Amino acid sequence: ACGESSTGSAPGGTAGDPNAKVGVDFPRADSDFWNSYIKYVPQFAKELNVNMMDPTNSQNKVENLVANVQSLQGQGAKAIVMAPQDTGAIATTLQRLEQQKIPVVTVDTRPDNGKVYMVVRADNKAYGEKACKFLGDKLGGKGKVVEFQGALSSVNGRDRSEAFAACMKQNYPDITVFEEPTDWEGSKASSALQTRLNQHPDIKGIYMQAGGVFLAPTLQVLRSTNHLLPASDPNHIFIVSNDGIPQEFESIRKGEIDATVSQPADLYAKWALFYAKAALEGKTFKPGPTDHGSTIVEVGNGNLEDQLPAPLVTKDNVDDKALWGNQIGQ
Amino acid sequence: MMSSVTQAAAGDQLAAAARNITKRYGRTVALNEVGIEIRDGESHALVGRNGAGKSTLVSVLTGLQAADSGEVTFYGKPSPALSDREGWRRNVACVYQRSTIMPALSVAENLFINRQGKTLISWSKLRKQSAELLEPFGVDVDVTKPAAELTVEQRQLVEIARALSVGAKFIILDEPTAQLDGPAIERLFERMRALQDSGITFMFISHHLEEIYEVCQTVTVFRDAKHILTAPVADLGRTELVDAMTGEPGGLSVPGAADRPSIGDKSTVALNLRDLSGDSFDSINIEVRKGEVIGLAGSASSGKHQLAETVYGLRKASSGVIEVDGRKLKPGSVLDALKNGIGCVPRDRHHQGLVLGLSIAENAAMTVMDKLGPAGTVPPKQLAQVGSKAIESYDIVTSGPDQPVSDLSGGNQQKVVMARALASDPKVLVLINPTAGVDVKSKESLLGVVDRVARTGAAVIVVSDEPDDMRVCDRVLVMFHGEVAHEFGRDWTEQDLVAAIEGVTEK
Amino acid sequence: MTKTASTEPLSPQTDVATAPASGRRPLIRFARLRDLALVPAIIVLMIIGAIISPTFLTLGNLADVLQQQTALALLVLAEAMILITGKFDLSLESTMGFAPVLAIVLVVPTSAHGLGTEWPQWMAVPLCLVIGGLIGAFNGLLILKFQLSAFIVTLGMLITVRGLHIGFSGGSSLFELPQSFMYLGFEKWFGLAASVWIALIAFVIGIIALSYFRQGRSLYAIGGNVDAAKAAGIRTNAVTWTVLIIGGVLAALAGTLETGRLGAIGANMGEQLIFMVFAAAVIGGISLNGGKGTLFGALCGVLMLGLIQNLLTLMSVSGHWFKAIYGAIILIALVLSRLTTGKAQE
Amino acid sequence: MTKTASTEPLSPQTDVATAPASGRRPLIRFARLRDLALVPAIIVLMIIGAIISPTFLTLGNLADVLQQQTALALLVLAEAMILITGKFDLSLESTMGFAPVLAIVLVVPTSAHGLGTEWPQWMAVPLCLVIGGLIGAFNGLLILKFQLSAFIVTLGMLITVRGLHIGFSGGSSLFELPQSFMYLGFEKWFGLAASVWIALIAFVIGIIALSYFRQGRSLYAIGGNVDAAKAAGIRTNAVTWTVLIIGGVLAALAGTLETGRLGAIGANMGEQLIFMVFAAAVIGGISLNGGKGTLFGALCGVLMLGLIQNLLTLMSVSGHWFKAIYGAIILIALVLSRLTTGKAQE
Ligand SMILES: Nc1ncnc2c1ncn2[C@@H]1O[C@H](COP(=O)(O)OP(=O)(O)OP(=O)(O)O)[C@@H](O)[C@H]1O
Ligand SMILES: Nc1ncnc2c1ncn2[C@@H]1O[C@H](COP(=O)(O)OP(=O)(O)OP(=O)(O)O)[C@@H](O)[C@H]1O
Ligand SMILES: O[C@H]1[C@H](O)[C@H](O)OC[C@H]1O
Ligand SMILES: [Mg+2]
Ligand SMILES: [Mg+2]
Repeated sequence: ACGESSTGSAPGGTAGDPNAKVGVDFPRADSDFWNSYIKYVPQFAKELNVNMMDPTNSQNKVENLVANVQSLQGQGAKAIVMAPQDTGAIATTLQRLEQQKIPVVTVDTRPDNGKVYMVVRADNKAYGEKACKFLGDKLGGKGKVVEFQGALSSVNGRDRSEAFAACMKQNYPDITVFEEPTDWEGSKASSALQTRLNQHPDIKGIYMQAGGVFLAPTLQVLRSTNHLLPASDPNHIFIVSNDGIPQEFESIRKGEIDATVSQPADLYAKWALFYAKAALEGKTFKPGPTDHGSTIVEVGNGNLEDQLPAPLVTKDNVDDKALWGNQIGQ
Repeated sequence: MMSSVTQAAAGDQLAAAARNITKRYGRTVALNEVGIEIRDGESHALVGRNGAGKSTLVSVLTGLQAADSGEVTFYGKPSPALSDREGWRRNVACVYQRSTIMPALSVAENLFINRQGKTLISWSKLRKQSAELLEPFGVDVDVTKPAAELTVEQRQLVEIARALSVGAKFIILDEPTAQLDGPAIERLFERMRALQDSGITFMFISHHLEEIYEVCQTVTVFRDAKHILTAPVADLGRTELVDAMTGEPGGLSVPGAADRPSIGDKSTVALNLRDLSGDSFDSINIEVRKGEVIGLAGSASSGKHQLAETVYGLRKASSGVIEVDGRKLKPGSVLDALKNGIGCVPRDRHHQGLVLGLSIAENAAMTVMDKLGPAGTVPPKQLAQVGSKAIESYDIVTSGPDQPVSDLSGGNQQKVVMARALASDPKVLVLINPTAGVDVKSKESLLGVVDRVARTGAAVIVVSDEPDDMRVCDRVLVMFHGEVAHEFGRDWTEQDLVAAIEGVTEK
Repeated sequence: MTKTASTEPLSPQTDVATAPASGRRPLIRFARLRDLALVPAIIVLMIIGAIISPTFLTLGNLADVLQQQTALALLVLAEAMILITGKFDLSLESTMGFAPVLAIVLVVPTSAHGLGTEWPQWMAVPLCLVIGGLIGAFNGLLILKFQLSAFIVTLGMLITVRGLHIGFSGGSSLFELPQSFMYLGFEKWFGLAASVWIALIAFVIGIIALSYFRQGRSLYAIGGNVDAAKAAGIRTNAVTWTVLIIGGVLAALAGTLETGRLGAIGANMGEQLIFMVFAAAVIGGISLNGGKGTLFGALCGVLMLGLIQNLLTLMSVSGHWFKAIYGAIILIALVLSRLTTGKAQE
Repeated sequence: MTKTASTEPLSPQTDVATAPASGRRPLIRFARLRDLALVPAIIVLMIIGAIISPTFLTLGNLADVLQQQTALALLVLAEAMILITGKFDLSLESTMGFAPVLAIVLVVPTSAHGLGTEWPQWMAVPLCLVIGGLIGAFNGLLILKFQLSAFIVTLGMLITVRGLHIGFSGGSSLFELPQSFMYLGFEKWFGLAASVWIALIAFVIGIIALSYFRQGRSLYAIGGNVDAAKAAGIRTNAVTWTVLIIGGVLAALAGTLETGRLGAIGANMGEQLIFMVFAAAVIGGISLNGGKGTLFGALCGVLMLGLIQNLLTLMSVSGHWFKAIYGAIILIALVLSRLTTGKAQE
């Protein structure tokens, strides 16, 4: 990969054993997005020749993640791939892993504190901005928009919410945004939307921060209140989603929603394993564009983040075969 | 208000006094300006009909409830603040009418609750002391067992032993004997007398008036929440006492079996127990004819309760047959027993007798819910009728059929249990301690009910420790160690009975 | 939980205890005073709502509140009956998610996450209800036959059944559902969501059964004192088992309605809902000790929670403080209803 | 006046013949039979673990299991005491998260999410414990003075306190923590995590207090029959209140240790833990009805859950079926312990 420097000082004491064991922890088993990731990981492990141990699953709980990492380590893992959903409470674990010279790659989220070898992520602030710009343009800078916020206890939910709010404030001050707290729960989003449509029948846009949980409930409310109108209709509600699962693409094709951000489940899996192996080989990286269309940026603490491309998908590019949502399950 | 008799001679100290006490529960006035003065060193009886307010006075005297007005003093000093539980406990110990046993805790710990030790508890010492404490009462149990495993009687004795051992100089016993058999009562009285000799003062509540004459010097009568009189026991005849309690002249007449025509062999057998064996009884053969009342007597360990409970299906027989009108009952099925016309007053009203949170009507109708309306409905009117009828027939003191049973006084609760047993017009009635805690007048009416149903042809088994309850019986069977050891006709004497119960007579 | 000495305000009768009263009050009531405890709190909420937002008192908004609460309402109905019988069921929330999932994977083709059985699509709803009933029956088996604690059995089942949900669905949301399965949760009858009618009917049946039928009354007896109920000839185990099974069926029905409302079954459908179920039931006057409370009271509890949620949404309370305010309002409502009825809670 | 009746109960050395059952039992019994119920299940788990994975029985692994369970253990200790007293506390899990957060924002600079008070850093730990105690005291106020149901009060507090946590932390994790605050959860003493020692000491103190001290024994009396306890001279409200406060302090302590272990406070620290707390306590023989169970039993419950979790991780059970298997094992363990002790559960 580009941005890679010559094989230099190894981050771990294990340099030179690219076949050492790599431990992988999955964050949860109850989300469409993560299910895709879970499917991709073993696939790319084989492709990239990574000696992956049996993966563990922390069921959305940082306590489990900590325990799982301890046990992976106990069983001989020399590099770890994880996706902490709680980005603070992993600090001590990272510190310990660093002391023991075990490189860590985090996926989807970046730790608030502690040293990791590489963060494989996409720019979640950019998600919020893209959604904001899309809606702002479609609405011509005015109107009312409902936003289903992810859990504010997750860095992703916060990044998306803050970026969306900042962008709206700066670029479209005439757009009113209703921020609905949902804790990533579809049923809360459904109730909030119903209430809001009653209060403001002239809602013009919706931003859902995770299509995996909000897509169906949103469509169902719109269907029952006769708001599911073609884009040509003056009362059409513009919807931009996030995640890029196949169902969202389906809805874009049908004209039910207008756009989504494809968060690359496939690339998350691929590059996470790639970097884990690179770490074992003792490679190091530095900021700058990569050979796979992404950029490595320095995100503080001396940590590097490979920000993978997360394209906005609209009717125009929804059939692009390169999108993971068009490959999975086919 | 206080009758002049209690104006104790000057210098005689009062161990405890309550003056002008009023206590309401909602609109029910449980105590209406009553007073009581208990002289140091005496045993003072408090009597009155069910619901007269005796237990309410007890809870005021022990600081469990504040009176709405009035004052309580101990040895001339005002009572401690309500929150100062220690202070109350130093002044007065009590056996409450409602059990204060903690079933999950060991017998030993129940005896020493909240005084297990000042610092580190020594359980072995406690065990030893517990065993000593129970010894005079003849309770032979492993004190490390949870109290839940005790019989009702043993639990009562544990409560008594505890109250007597706390070290207070004033002790209240609220119906301590209601669940005890003869010898146990005798042992209790021995202890009381010994303690009284050493300067302990007692307030004693009982519906067994003869007990009052046996252990008390002074008696106070309450009626309808009011103080009626206080007098030396020696000055008050039994009839006068009953008149004071009931408020109407005319003594008591507990119905005797002799008033009924005798049951010959001509009457058909209603209940037939053949070779019945089960928990604590063996090869029992009993026939009860229609219209016949059978008494089952025996000590606590005789197996009489277990036998009665087996008949009603509360327990399963290990072998043998129970037949009602020639039909064999399904073993261990209450439902089948009920269907075949058996009604029952279970032994412990709080355990199997009542659902305390439900109304009188609902409790009384519980066995006949299927008969109130069509298609399993329970029309409120019919339900209310069952309740009202129970209140009338058994003279229940209450504000109405929809009052929760938990608000009734102990004796009145017992009447509800009786009503429940009889609601289904049973052909066979099994009564276990039916008059426990019931006042003399009500006892008369309850036994009157027994007499009445017998006359209408029902067969009745009465299991009881009270000789009074045996008077309605045509035959009394005495059980000893699980077998019928003795049988009396209507002509038994109390002495014969006691001797048989204790197993000292020849068969 | 508390075993406080009750200080029940007594009869409307004269002031002397010895006057036995004839039943002037109705014997069985939909609701006792304590079950109406919430009415003042609900009225206060209504007034505040009307002041804060003109939308609040519109028919449309209230109809929505009702629809949003149907799943919760059905679970509360189930839980209330189970609690009255003196038992517990924590697994209802998992049943609500799993019963639809299993029913669906049995009927849809493998391409849509099906198991390959592809049973006829019309079977989806009945299957779902049966699965719910079976889960209830299994709980009953462990509780009644093995005499395990209901709390802990259903806690184990809460985890296990949610696990089966994730296992069978592969953790993903099920989107491709038979139309028949969506019907009840989506359709409107007479201008009101069908699901609201269904929940209403279920409550009416429940209230009538628990007020006017022997079997229904027996729940109170069993919950109040199971030994006394047994001694009165009530088949306590059979009744309790039936209640647990009905509970499972109602949870499955709630799952069906919720699926129709949300348009898909997420892997965490129903998650954490059990807390709200208990909140509604207990706020509504159902005792955790069994034998006490009415279904009408429980329904009031559901409505109150729904109104609070709706109000906070209309007020656009900030996401960061939403939970704190929500919890605080619940506590205030509790204190309010405690002070208006003057009755200690259990 | 003869003065025979002394407060001291009968002297221990009279000669009376029948002193039944004194010497028949083993001398030291921290736990009764039903509390040992889990020991067979734990042994079975150990054997299976040893067979399945060579790592399992290593000291390192077992030490890790212990450390991972410390927060749960302290919450279970708190909940067990509260349950024995006949009360309930659902809010412990929120307290565990919020007490550290509030303590921290009071001491750190605004740049690190602080409130601007910037109190001295050494105060963080004591402050945290005090906050925990205050939450417990507030629960006690509502439960004892307002006579609200403990279940519903603490359910309201569960939501409110979690809401305050999110509100004060702005939803983000706090990671710039004073070193003093991390010490206890991070350090090792004699080769074992300090937190393990602390939890162990807390349990030993609890076990001794509840076995050998009058005040401790009074928890059982209150939980068994509060009226009878009152009658026996126990200041039931004072004791209950104390227990609730201690519960809050223990939850805050758990939060401190967990913060040190994890290196930061996530916005959902402790979330959903309360289910596991109840599971451990009830599996360990604590009755939800109060008055029953021992702390030793509860500790066994904690260990069992920890071992199951560890075992499943070592077995690399697939994520999708993890929960189902976990739940099933809990149910099996329950049935097992039910069959080995032959005692019905409550
Ligand atoms: N907690 C309560 N709530 C409402 N009413 C009560 C309560 N306790 C007692 N009462 C009423 O107060 C009156 C007096 O009851 P109390 O228990 O003092 O009677 P008692 O003389 O002890 O009767 P018994 O001989 O049957 O024990 C009764 O009418 C009873 O119904
Ligand atoms: N009678 C009892 N009631 C309740 N708990 C008991 C009883 N006897 C023992 N225990 C329990 O058993 C444990 C220890 O009891 P044990 O008899 O071994 O005490 P001990 O320390 O040996 O006493 P001692 O100092 O008198 O020898 C305690 O935890 C206590 O809870
Ligand atoms: O972190 C989030 C993830 O990126 C996706 O959007 O689903 C919800 C969350 O898990
Ligand atoms: Mg009384
Ligand atoms: Mg010893």
